[in-house]
Amino acid sequence: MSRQPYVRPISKTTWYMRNGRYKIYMLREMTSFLVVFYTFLTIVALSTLAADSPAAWQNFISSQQGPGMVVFHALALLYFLFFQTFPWFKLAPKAMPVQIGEKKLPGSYIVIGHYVAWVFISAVIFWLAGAL
Amino acid sequence: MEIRQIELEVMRYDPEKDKQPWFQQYTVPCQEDWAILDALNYVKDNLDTTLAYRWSCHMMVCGSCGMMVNGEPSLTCKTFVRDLPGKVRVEPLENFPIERDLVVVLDDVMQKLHKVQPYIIRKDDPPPEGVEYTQSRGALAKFKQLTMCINCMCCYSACPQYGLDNNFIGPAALALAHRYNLDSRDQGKSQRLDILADHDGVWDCSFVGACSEVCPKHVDPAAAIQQMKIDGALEFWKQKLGFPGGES
Amino acid sequence: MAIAKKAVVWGLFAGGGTLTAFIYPALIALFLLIATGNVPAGLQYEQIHTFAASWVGKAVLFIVLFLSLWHAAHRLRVVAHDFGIRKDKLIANAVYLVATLGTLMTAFYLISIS
Amino acid sequence: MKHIQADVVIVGAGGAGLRASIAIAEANPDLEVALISKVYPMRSHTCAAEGGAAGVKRSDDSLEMHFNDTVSGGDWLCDQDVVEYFVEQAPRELVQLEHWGCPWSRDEDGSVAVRPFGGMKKERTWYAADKSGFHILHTLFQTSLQHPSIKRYDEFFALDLIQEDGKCRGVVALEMRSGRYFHFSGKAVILATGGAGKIFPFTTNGAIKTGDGMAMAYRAGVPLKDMEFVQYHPTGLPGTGILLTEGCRGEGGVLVNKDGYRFLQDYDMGPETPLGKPVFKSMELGPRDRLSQAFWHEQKKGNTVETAWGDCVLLDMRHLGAQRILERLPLVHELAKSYVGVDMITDPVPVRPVVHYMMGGIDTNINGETPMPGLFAIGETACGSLNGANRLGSNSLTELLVFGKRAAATAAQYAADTDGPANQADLDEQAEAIVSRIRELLQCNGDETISGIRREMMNSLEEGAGIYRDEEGTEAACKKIAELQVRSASIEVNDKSNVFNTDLQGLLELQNMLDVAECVAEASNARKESRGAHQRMDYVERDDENYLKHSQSFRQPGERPRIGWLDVTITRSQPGVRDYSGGKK
Ligand SMILES: Cc1cc2nc3c(=O)[nH]c(=O)nc-3n(C[C@H](O)[C@H](O)[C@H](O)COP(=O)(O)OP(=O)(O)OC[C@H]3O[C@@H](n4cnc5c(N)ncnc54)[C@H](O)[C@@H]3O)c2cc1C
Ligand code: SF4
Ligand code: F3S
Ligand code: FES
Repeated sequence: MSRQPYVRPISKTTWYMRNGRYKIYMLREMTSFLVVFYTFLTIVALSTLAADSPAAWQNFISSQQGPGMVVFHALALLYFLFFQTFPWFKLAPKAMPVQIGEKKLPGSYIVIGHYVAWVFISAVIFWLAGAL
Repeated sequence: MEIRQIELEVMRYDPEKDKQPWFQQYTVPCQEDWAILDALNYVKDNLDTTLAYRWSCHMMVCGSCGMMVNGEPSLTCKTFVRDLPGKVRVEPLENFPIERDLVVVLDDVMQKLHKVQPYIIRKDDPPPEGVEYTQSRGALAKFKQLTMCINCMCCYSACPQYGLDNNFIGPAALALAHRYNLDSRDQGKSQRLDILADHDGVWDCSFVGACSEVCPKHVDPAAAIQQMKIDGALEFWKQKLGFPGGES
Repeated sequence: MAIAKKAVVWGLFAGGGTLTAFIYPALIALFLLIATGNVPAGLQYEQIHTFAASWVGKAVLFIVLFLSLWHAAHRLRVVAHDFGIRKDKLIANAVYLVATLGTLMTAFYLISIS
Repeated sequence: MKHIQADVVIVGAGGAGLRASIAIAEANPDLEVALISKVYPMRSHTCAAEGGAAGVKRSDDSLEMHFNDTVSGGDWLCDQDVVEYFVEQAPRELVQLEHWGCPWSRDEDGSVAVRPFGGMKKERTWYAADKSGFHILHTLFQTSLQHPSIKRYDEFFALDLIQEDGKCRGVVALEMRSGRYFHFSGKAVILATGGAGKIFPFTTNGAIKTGDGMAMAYRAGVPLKDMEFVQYHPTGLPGTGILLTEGCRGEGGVLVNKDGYRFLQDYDMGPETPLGKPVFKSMELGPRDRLSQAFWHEQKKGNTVETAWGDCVLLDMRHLGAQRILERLPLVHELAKSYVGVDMITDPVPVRPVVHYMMGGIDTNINGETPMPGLFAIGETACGSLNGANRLGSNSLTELLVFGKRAAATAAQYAADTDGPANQADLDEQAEAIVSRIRELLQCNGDETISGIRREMMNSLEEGAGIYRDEEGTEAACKKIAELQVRSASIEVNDKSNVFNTDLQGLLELQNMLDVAECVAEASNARKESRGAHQRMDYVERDDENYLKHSQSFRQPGERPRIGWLDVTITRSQPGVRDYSGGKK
């Protein structure tokens, strides 16, 4: 047989280094670590409430303070915004396009809608938390 | 017309001679309005008749001239010399086995196009011969963009999930399936979803989105796949809860 | 053939993703506030306890935490795959187990708050 | 050599080949169809068709009018029984495509929309924006996938026909990826290999349109009919030859010369029509032959615009507005922008006539039968005499469907009624001989090159058999092609590989093109009149007395072809005057 198709090797572990598009994708996917972290952090906070102990809550709050934590949370916030929240909004119109009559609603409208809702929801959360 | 010298670096592979691919350099005097395909044709006609590549229409519609141009899956008849640096690297589409030079093996994707049942499936009888379906412009607009796919397979070349695991049905074939799912004349959606939302179907897409970014026809397969995931999830519950597998 | 069970976890992933995108920036920002020492009034023990003890509060907290867990679990499974770890069954079992545990803990603590 | 047995072998998987294969599979799923194509089906050049497909649709239109437009458009060289059948079947076939999912553009009320086209008295061109052929091809391809009796052989290059006692028995093909030869035995063979525009230097046709089927039939002794009729499309992009569909003019685009003057009114197509309000069968909606000829005269008068790619006139669409252009003509908008850097919303686009379509082809009758039993031909490669001396835009796509289906039915019947070959060994021997011929080609050496001979062939045809012709020119072209035939024997194939040898393919295609070019030149030489797309400066009038006849080119190995003549079938329309003044005269 004269044919001998050549299969270019592809690294199963480092393929995403090949271009910027893939790297950004990997950074996006790794926001899941942050989600795990903050979810369990919140669950720990809940456990102190469940224990019905103001002291435990206070301990928890104190344990979260300090310059190290400030830097960590600040970076986490930026990372999360740029690699989870904003991309998610950007991609939303793809998953759920809206068509009115013959015309597709421009994706940008849906994206803007998401930002508006996000600002609103965040405001409600801050208000509930008494930070506003 | 202005002539610009381009260093063309072309991947070569002759299975009867080469153990693995290598690069050959050609210096091509390009006219300013040339596409990369014109440069390749220049090589073929004037410098090296042994270079193998596919092309036909030279008007972005037959889908045969997809190649990697400077690392990006591109239609070479739509990629212009004027937009590129003086050194251009042309390789066969990634994620496919190389048959010869710039020609890749497409058997796998051809089978996938077949597998997704890309034709009108009816439960009811169609209108009688000579009588057309009515389809509102809005109904047409729903799937119109998805009919634009020229099967150039650039998207498969860009999709890492397909590269990592060829079992994944992949962007163009899934987009094609969605095109029929959305067609008001079709009634095969739930039947198709049984295939598309099974293993190796839509779930293997992790929404990298590269497929849509490289698509020369703005088909947006990434969007189609996400929509099908929603359809698949709804259909799953519909079947679990025993609703008749009707059309939505 | 039939639709794979992945349809279920994907649904949770998508729901959770939307939720985290909207809510987690605010959540992280609150932790940031706490870290700087400016604990807002709503996060004093009394207030937060009242909130978590109410049915609305319980429901909100449960949905947020539950979906976020499953969102992250599914994504971690993909991340593992993308890093070349090809024991999908094992990974899936592990991440979903953790998500289940987290869900149970959340439920248990919420129920205990009164 | 690998041997494949099928009931019907179809060579070519463009619109015509696919339609035929589906027709057979639907009518009789037990018949094995081998569908051979040198490219994947969806790469076939049907995909390039932009404008649309003609079929009577509106109540103010009639079969009679479609018939008359076609016959007068063809300058009375159409076989009228063929036209009658065609106009009657056209609407049914277009609706059939609709049932298969073709995304035709729609009217407000949800019915399929139609647009005006050149040479047509009413709106009757069904379209899918400006990608009609593309959508037709993909619809057919996708629909064909549900028929297991259609076995595809993609990227197989058909070489030559096999025959026994004057009956066609199969075809030999080369599998491009492996270099293996395949002997396809079939009781019936249908050629659907498309046109041959690539024999000219400047064409809308894709790289694959090299007239392979015509050459195969010609070599097997089947005559090629009406080869002198080559259609120029008036609006090709300079440089690449990319087509700007007639739909541009159908929507209201106008042609102007360097002074901004709508020159068509000077060539019997006036009076000038209001801007943006095209009038059927006049000015820009005149037929292609007339428009292309008008360009030639303007060029001679020095009224054309000079561009980097040569002389052009301008296609002005600005008055249509951005919305209409982007909705109805998105592809041509993109093409003009990409390839000549002009945005037609804000600027007129330079255009010039470009070789577009072969009216001529393998001699067939209304059933798609060639004079050789067992051999059928459909689509652009065939000449069933629907198009006469000039094809009307948008009749060709419909022709693929109507006659693809009809020929399929005839071929299937023929296959069912025919026994296997009497002497298989003899057929195998023929197949071996074909393969040896190719193997020898690979051994050739000499200093001619494929691209060199090709260029000479193209230029000699352009000069001798272009828009306007005369004795001197056609004679010169005939001699030149004959010379090139000889010289092509000393082309060396540098590529010796078995795998995807496009060098060898290029040579085979060149040989086929030379055969076709030979017929074009000889038939142009022989027809001493002017009719439709064939315009002789030395015989400027139509001559119904002597030339209301189809030409037939018969191959004579080693000699120039013999030209024969065949009567035109006339049923109800006697030759008359072609009037393109919109009824104003
Ligand atoms: C740019 C353009 C625009 C057009 N627009 C219109 C329009 O608006 N309306 C209209 O009615 N008509 C239009 N036409 C004309 C029409 O599109 C063609 O005549 C028609 O598509 C031809 O179809 P076909 O099936 O005969 O051939 P094709 O579609 O060309 O297919 C030929 C097939 O034969 C195969 N083949 C060829 N040689 C070999 C071989 N040696 N071995 C194996 N297989 C082989 C090829 O692989 C291919 O599958 C247009 C043409 C062009 C070029
Ligand atoms: S979806 Fe786009 S990139 Fe993929 S095959 Fe179709 S046209 Fe090409
Ligand atoms: S790149 Fe691949 S992973 Fe999905 S979004 Fe596109 S198919
Ligand atoms: S050559 Fe047809 S798409 Fe490029």
